[in-house]
Amino acid sequence: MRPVLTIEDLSIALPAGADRPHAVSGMSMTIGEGEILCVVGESGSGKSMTANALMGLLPPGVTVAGGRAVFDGRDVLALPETQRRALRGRQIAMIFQEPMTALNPLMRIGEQISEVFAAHGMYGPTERERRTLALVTEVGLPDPAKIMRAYPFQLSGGQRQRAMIAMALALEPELLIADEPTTALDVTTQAQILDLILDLRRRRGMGVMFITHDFGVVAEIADKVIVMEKGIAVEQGSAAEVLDTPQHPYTSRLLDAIPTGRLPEARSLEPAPVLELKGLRKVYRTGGGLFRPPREVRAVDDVSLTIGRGEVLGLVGESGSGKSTLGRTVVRLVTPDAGQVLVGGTDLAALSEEELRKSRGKVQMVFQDPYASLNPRHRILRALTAGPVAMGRPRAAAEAKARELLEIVGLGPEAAERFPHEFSGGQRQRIGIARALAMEPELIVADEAVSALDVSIQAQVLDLLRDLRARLGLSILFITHDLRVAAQLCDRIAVMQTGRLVEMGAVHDIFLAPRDPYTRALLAAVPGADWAAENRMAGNAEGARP
Amino acid sequence: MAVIAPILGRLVKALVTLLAIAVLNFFLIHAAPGDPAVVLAGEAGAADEQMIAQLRERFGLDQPFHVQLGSYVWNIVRLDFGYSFRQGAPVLDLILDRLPATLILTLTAFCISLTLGIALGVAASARVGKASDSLLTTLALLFYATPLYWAALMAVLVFSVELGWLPGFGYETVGAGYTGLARIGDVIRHLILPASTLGLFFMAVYMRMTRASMLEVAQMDFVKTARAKGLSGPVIRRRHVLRNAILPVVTLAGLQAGQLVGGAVLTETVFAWPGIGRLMFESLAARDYNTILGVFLVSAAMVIAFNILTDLVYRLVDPRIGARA
Amino acid sequence: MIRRFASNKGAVIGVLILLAVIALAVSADLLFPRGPWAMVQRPFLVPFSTDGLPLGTDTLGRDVAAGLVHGARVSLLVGLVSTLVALMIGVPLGAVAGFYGGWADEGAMRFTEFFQTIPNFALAIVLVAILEPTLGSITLAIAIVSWPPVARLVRAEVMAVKRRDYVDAARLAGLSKFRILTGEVLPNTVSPIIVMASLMVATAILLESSLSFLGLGDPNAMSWGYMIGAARTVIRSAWWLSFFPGVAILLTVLALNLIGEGLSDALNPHLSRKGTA
Amino acid sequence: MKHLKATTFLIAAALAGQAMAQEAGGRLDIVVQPEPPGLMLGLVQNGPTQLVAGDIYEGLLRYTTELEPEPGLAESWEISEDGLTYTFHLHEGVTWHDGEPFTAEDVVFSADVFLRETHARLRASLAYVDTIEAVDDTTVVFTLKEPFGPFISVFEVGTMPMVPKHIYEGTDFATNEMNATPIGTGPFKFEAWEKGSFIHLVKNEDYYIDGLPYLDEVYYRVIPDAASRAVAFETGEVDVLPGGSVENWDVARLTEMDGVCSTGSGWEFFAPLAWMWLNNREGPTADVRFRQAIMYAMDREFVRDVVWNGFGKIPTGPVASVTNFYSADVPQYPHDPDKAKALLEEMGYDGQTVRLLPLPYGETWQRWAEAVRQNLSEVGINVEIDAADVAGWNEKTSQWDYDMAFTYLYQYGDPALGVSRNYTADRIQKGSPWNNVEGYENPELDAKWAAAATMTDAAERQAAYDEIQKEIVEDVPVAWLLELEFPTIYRCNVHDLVTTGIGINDGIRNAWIEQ
Repeated sequence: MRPVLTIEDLSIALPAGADRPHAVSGMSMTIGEGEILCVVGESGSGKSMTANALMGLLPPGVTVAGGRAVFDGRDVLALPETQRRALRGRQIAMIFQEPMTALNPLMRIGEQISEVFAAHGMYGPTERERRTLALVTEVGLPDPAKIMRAYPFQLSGGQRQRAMIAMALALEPELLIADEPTTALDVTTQAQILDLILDLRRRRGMGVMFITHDFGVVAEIADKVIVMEKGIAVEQGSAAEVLDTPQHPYTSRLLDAIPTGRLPEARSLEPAPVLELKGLRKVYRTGGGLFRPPREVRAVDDVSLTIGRGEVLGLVGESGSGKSTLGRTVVRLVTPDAGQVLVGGTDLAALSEEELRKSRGKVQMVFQDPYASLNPRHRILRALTAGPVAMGRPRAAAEAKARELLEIVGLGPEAAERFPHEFSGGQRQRIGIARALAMEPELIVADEAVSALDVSIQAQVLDLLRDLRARLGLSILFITHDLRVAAQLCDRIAVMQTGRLVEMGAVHDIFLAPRDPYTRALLAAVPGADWAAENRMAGNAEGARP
Repeated sequence: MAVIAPILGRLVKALVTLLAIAVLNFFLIHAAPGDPAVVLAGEAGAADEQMIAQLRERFGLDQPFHVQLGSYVWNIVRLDFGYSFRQGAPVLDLILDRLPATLILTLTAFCISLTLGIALGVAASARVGKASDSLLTTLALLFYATPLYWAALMAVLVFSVELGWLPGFGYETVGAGYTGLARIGDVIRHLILPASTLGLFFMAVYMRMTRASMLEVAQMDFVKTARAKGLSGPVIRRRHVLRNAILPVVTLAGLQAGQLVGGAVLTETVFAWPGIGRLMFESLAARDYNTILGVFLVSAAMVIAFNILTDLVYRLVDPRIGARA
Repeated sequence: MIRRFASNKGAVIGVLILLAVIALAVSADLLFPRGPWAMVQRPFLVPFSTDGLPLGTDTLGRDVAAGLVHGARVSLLVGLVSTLVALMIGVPLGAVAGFYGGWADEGAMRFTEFFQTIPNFALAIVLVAILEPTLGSITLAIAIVSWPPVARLVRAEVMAVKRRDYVDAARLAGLSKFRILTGEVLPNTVSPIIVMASLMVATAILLESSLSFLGLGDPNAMSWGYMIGAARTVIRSAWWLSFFPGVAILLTVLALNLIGEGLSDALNPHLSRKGTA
Repeated sequence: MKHLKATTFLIAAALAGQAMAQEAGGRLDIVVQPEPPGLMLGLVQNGPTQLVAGDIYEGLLRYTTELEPEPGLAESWEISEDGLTYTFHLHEGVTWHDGEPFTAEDVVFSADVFLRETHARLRASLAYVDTIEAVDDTTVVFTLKEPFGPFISVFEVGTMPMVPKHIYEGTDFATNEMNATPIGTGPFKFEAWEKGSFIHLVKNEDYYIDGLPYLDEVYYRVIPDAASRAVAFETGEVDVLPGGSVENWDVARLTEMDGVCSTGSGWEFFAPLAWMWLNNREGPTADVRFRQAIMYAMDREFVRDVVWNGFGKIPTGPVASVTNFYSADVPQYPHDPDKAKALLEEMGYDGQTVRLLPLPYGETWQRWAEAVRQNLSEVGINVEIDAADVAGWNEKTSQWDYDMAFTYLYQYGDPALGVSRNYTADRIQKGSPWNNVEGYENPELDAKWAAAATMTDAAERQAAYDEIQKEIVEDVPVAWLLELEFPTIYRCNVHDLVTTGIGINDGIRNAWIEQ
């Protein structure tokens, strides 16, 4: 296979004062024609920097410190800016993670695509128009003529990413660099975009450098894999080699940490419910004014469910399914329009503001974003004691309990005196859990509690939750978009779609015998599902199941 | 409908606001010591109780306060701004006499400052960190920190008195009898100094804002996309960065354009520009209630009009607005 | 954050200028114990022509240097106090509007819009004329026309901060709304408010001087604006009378702007994220 | 009793003394500040209106700079022996600007109907008038109830302007639409008024004196800022700066320019005298020793020399030195801080703060107040300047809400017209800033003022006023500051601008430009 790009000993220097001297050091690799190379790593591993260096899009202060990147017989790193510009978009194209922000909000889609032709002085206006239309059609956007006149905000996330791809393909580049192109997308959309990239690779025969943190995605599309850790390529090889027989301990650790969908042992539970939802409804009305009717979105549409004492219920759905609204309704951060939220017999939904404050302790929440869930101006101790003290517990007792909880979540009591910014994301999530526990709740709602974490950290937090569930008999409503994660922790799983509960059942039933077509679609869309299924079989073969 | 409905809504709100402004100002101005009768009598050099009483009666100031307020509001509702006590003419006529001068001055200053400010802001942002950028930003900061009236006085001193290039005050050459193009040329010559001193400050504001906004937008992902397409620097700045960066500048400018109309008192005073800012100031000293209130209402209406206009422009420039709201 | 501020050359210059101005203002009584109004020499003495009167004398033979130093007090005081008053109006209003939303928000914002619709400078003039020019009335008038942007800023910030998870966490902790607003939300909106306040002080000093220029200054307080207003009629024959206070205003306003920008850069997390991988 | 001989002047004779031949034609630009509220002189008599409308309207008489009456619309006049009958013979062939003839009926209407209603100052003098009758088309007779010494001084254009009967009779004077386009008999006709910018007058081709006026047109320019007015003069935009239209500091500078002339003349009729009202009713200022201390504490020469650039004269008492019946033989108050301190000590002044209300007429007055405050504080008086705009000043003085307040008033040539009104107890009336605002009460002096007004013999009156002045100065009811002098600045090629006691208010009639 003819190599499209050969990188030799690439080093990228960070500006003085950064956490390490080099973003990337001594990296080498080759991408062949029609080959998909996946660069895998956790955040800060230098994978995106590599891509930016190739495109000449490094942020100010970050420079290439050494090495070569031979493309089309030339070292692209050494080319003058005008020649690099001629290369960009024409021979090497790139797509990005956030399709919303990567498109100019004020320009029509068609304009943004045909601009690529203009940038390289190709074709006349009518020809550009024709080709743009063809591209829009090729990437599978519906109603191409209309899409061309649309603005980015009028498109869904997946459609935007397709438009980005159309842009990248405009001049039939030999190399496509895709920087986490599916990370911000829902799982079903992600599957479609991955299919599109595979399909285009097949038809166009271009090389693809695909940057991702998700081994599931790797399993889905990679021909070759490079694993990066802190700027160093620790392992590379064919996809099969790396996934099945990882050589480097870091790779193994990453692979181990992946929630593979290996199903845990089903537990027997007491039937006593801690939470009962009855006919819950929440409708959001947006807009509306003197002369306009408001628009209605049924975020939660007649949902009833029960969580037993000590049970972990997974609530799974894609973005917009209403799962977060449901979670926030349970803790009464959102007041439902109808229905009951019964916790220990009390209907939280019906309490007045004052009564509610007194009952706040019953249900607690762990939030998604570890950086936003702690007040940056308060010490950890204050974050952990404010609630209990407000509930009337003596301060000294609350503080002692807080230190004890910090110990339990694996941080040590001295963490109490520190400020949030001194902690990493995973540690903050542990603090968030400790804060929830400090209120001694009957139920914890964990809203995408591990979604923002790197995969290895995610595994640790999941371990902690599993451990707490066992030690404290916690009841948890675990909200996630990721079925694989849900399978790790949950006893039962509920699947939500556009506000409605479409299916609910034990983990095994959902995974092995899904009844609802939507559930089936979700399962099928999980990247690396086949590969994971093999693993699951392997795991089961080890005899975890009774 | 998508455009008209929100504007209709705003117009209704605007009318309520204007009425509230009329009432508030009515209270404020009547709270000031003295009244027009006292001032008019005072200017006459001699007067007695009889004269002041006559004046009060003529102006309706002998009525109880709530009756005065009521009749004023009722008149406003019927678009009757009343009669100027001091100038003996309908307030609306007085304002309409003066408004064009103010509009010419402020709009010219506004256009100069906006165009130059944006242009220089873009230029500075393109050279960020370089000497020319430092020079431009320092200059802008200096203009920004210079008291407006001071700059105006200096400009008159230098360009009118010392160099004799431009007329230092007034709206046109009085009694020259110019017509047509000659008259326009004459007004323009008179306009240069006041418009540029007034514009200088705002130019500094817009330049600083444009520069900051350009730099901020330049950080955004879609600019990276544009670079990845192989577009050249100037094209990216024009087509992608500027178009997005200009939105906040337009918003601010729209807010200020309205304020300018009522706020050009200083410039109008130094340059003897016969605008409504001065009319307001003079009427205030004379306690010419109806005129002050009239000017306030007209200026406030200008603010609202410019806000609505800005909104419209925004809707045209940014496709998201209409759809989102 | 302090390190980042200190590495900003402009901001450091601004701080130095401002400190110098404050030092002069504080030591005014030591430097010129006879006060700014004493008629010490012949009028219209040109600067640098007479020993002990480096900046010359004014129309009544008063020491311009004494006026400048004593004027620094008044100008700074008006700038600071009017900003504080504006904050005292704008912060609670914006906070309540942003935090409670609904009718509170609607009402507060209508109120704010209302004040933004009235032409600012004209309103200030009317207020000072009505209340008669004293330091108090000038300060109040400036505050009244400057609070609306504060309210808008605070509202926007509060609305942004109140969506943060830790605010939800505080609600779940059973804290009262008022405590959440004052303990969790407001402290996290302080940075942009500080930046805005530093710029407002500058604007207030300019506004005071503009009012003085129109003859609406406090005749018992020698401020820079008062000096320029008094000197503008002799600007042809005695340039220094308006020149020095003009420069003083310019430098102080410049310094405050430099500091404001420095603070803004130092407090802006957007920029602080730069430079790491 | 002195009989004033009937005097008749021929206009030609009045003009005969001119050294140069007058040239007709040309345009004059004159500053007017502030913009007048209206030009109908019968309704509005403030300074700017008098300046502009003095060219449009005319009075029966004009007054020389020595305050001698000379013909105006009245060609000649007689006063009866008993001082009760004033007969005026009007100029023949005078027409209003709209072509209607001017007759004695217009005089009767103006004085007896129109001005009685609208003109407060004249109304006080008309109180002495019994009847006003038109004997024929050109003869009018004023009959007084009792003799009134200064009556011959009330026929000046600003005091008794002639207004057209055919326009105003039977209408509401104040709202008559013709007020916007004033019709008079004067040498110039109203042409246009661009509000905020200028007032344009053009030559009255049908003026009843052949050859007058010389100028083709006059522009009164509105320039709100004093510094801008100075610049306007420098750049040649305007030709005449009437007194008081630029700040004093600019006067010296402008008059030093080439081809620029100035004159202090033209204010004799008004004789503006500045003083501080001292509230005689309450506070430290109620004590005569405190008031005297103020007089000693003030350095009035300094103010004259520094604030007024040497223009003006230190007054000795209530009567200005150019006004009739002035006397210098009064107690003197030189600048003597020690004496002031001694007086304060004697009265036991406790340091109570006194408020000082400056006149809100620009920087000169502000500086003046600051200088006075400094003078007073140097002898230990605590002074706080009260700030107020024109309306506030009027309100505070007329409501007696002040301790010390600046003012200046015109004297109109005679103590009975412009002086006694400020010192007699019957003129203590709230609501007006021109009467006895200080609240000075001295019944003995009141009687003397009253007697002096009705005397017809000049020497007798002089003796009476000498006595009054000597006594009142001892009491210091107000602090007399300065006899103001407002120099008129003009280009030297403008001639005969100031020929009367009211200066350019009616001087444009005779002015001409040397080409």
